[in-house]
Amino acid sequence: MIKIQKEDFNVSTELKTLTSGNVKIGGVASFIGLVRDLVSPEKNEQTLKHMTLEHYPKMTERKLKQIESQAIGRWPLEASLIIHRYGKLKPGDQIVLVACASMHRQAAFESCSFLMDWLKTNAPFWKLEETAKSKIWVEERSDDYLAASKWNKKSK
Amino acid sequence: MIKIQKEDFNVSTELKTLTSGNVKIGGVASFIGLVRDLVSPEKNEQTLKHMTLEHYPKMTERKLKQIESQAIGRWPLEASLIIHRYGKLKPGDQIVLVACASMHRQAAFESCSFLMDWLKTNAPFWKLEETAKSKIWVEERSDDYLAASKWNKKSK
Amino acid sequence: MKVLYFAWLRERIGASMDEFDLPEEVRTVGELVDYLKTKGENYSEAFSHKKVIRAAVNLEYVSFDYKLINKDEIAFFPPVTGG
Amino acid sequence: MKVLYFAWLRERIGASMDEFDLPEEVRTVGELVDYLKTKGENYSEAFSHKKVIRAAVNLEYVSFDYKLINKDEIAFFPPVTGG
Repeated sequence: MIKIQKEDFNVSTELKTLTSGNVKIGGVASFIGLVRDLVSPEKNEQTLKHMTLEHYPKMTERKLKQIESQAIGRWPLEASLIIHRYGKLKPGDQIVLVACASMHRQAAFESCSFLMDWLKTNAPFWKLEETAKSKIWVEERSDDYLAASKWNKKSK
Repeated sequence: MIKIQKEDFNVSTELKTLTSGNVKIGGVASFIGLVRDLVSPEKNEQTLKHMTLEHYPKMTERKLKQIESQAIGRWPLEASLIIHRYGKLKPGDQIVLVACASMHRQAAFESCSFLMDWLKTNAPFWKLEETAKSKIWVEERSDDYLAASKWNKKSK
Repeated sequence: MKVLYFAWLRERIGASMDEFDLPEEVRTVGELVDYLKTKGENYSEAFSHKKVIRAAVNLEYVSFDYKLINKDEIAFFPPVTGG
Repeated sequence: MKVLYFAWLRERIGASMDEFDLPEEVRTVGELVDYLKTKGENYSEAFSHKKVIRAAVNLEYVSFDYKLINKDEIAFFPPVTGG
């Protein structure tokens, strides 16, 4: 299931809904992305006031559905969920939840990691970080592209 | 943090507590283990009535603390949590929660997967599955030992 | 055709969308960029570094040699940073 | 010394713990198993398949050649199935 929303989400509620009624599920791997308080945290530069997530609504929905289908085709999943927020967020706020439920924990972990790597490099979102001094559009990270590329190799 | 308890847990509450006040955390990877309704699910044998988890309390606490320290030494974690329940559980009930928070999502995923593999093969718990017809002590799975062994190779 | 702009491209251009008929001389996404750069300083500045600009046509990522037709919806944006 | 039993070992023996002084002829965990098997049919049956039995001394896993002293706490159990 795909949810693209402005509102915050409750992880327990979302995961309970995801797994309820399916007692074949042995485990749920999930990842929650949070807004960090530092712009360029490696350099300890400035404290973030807030972050604004802009996106391309029609394309986001389409791309997220595509990638979820791909994960479902690739791993034996019983259920999956991607929630991605947009709009104005504060440090510590939840941005994204990816959850994958399976009989097998390895499948759950791998597919969850795959979806996160994919979101970082392919979901049409853009992050504007605002500090007291500046507004900066977050740039792509080469690490993220490296992480995403490893799934192509594996699929051969 | 280690919690060994009879009571159920609320994932949202636990994760919020884990990450609150630390806005360096960029992400939290977690895994929730659930009671499946089938004994030997591969063979679709019988429906589980309930499962009883027995453990060796002093040793469980000691071993879980050791492995958490090992994960903290091996990955750049900002926070970590292992909750493992014991006692009588029904199908669909939560058994275990492992959560790892880090600036880097790869570290969070890997350490969480490492801790789960370790729990499966080294935490002194034993599961008794009861169906309408029988009581069966769950046997070790060779897959779990294989999964756990890969972390030794990597650490060299 | 509809042309959409996101993130700092939208800011530099000062608009989130343009709507016009596909000009005759424009066959590809790359040629559309060249055409847009003639529309004013805001456009020429926004598109000055082609390498850091990504494009999508009808909600799918495309390269700059992708062939356009008049009913396409084209979007231009910097590299995405989701998750 | 304290000897603890878990899971089906506990069930087959019919007790979760024994407490006694380390017998003179017992030096290792393996020898303790042999000694326990002489304590009755429940013990000899419980310990009949040594290969599927794991041991811990003072809360750490040990092999059957581990040397015991009188103040040790020894636990016997089947392979663990946590998580």
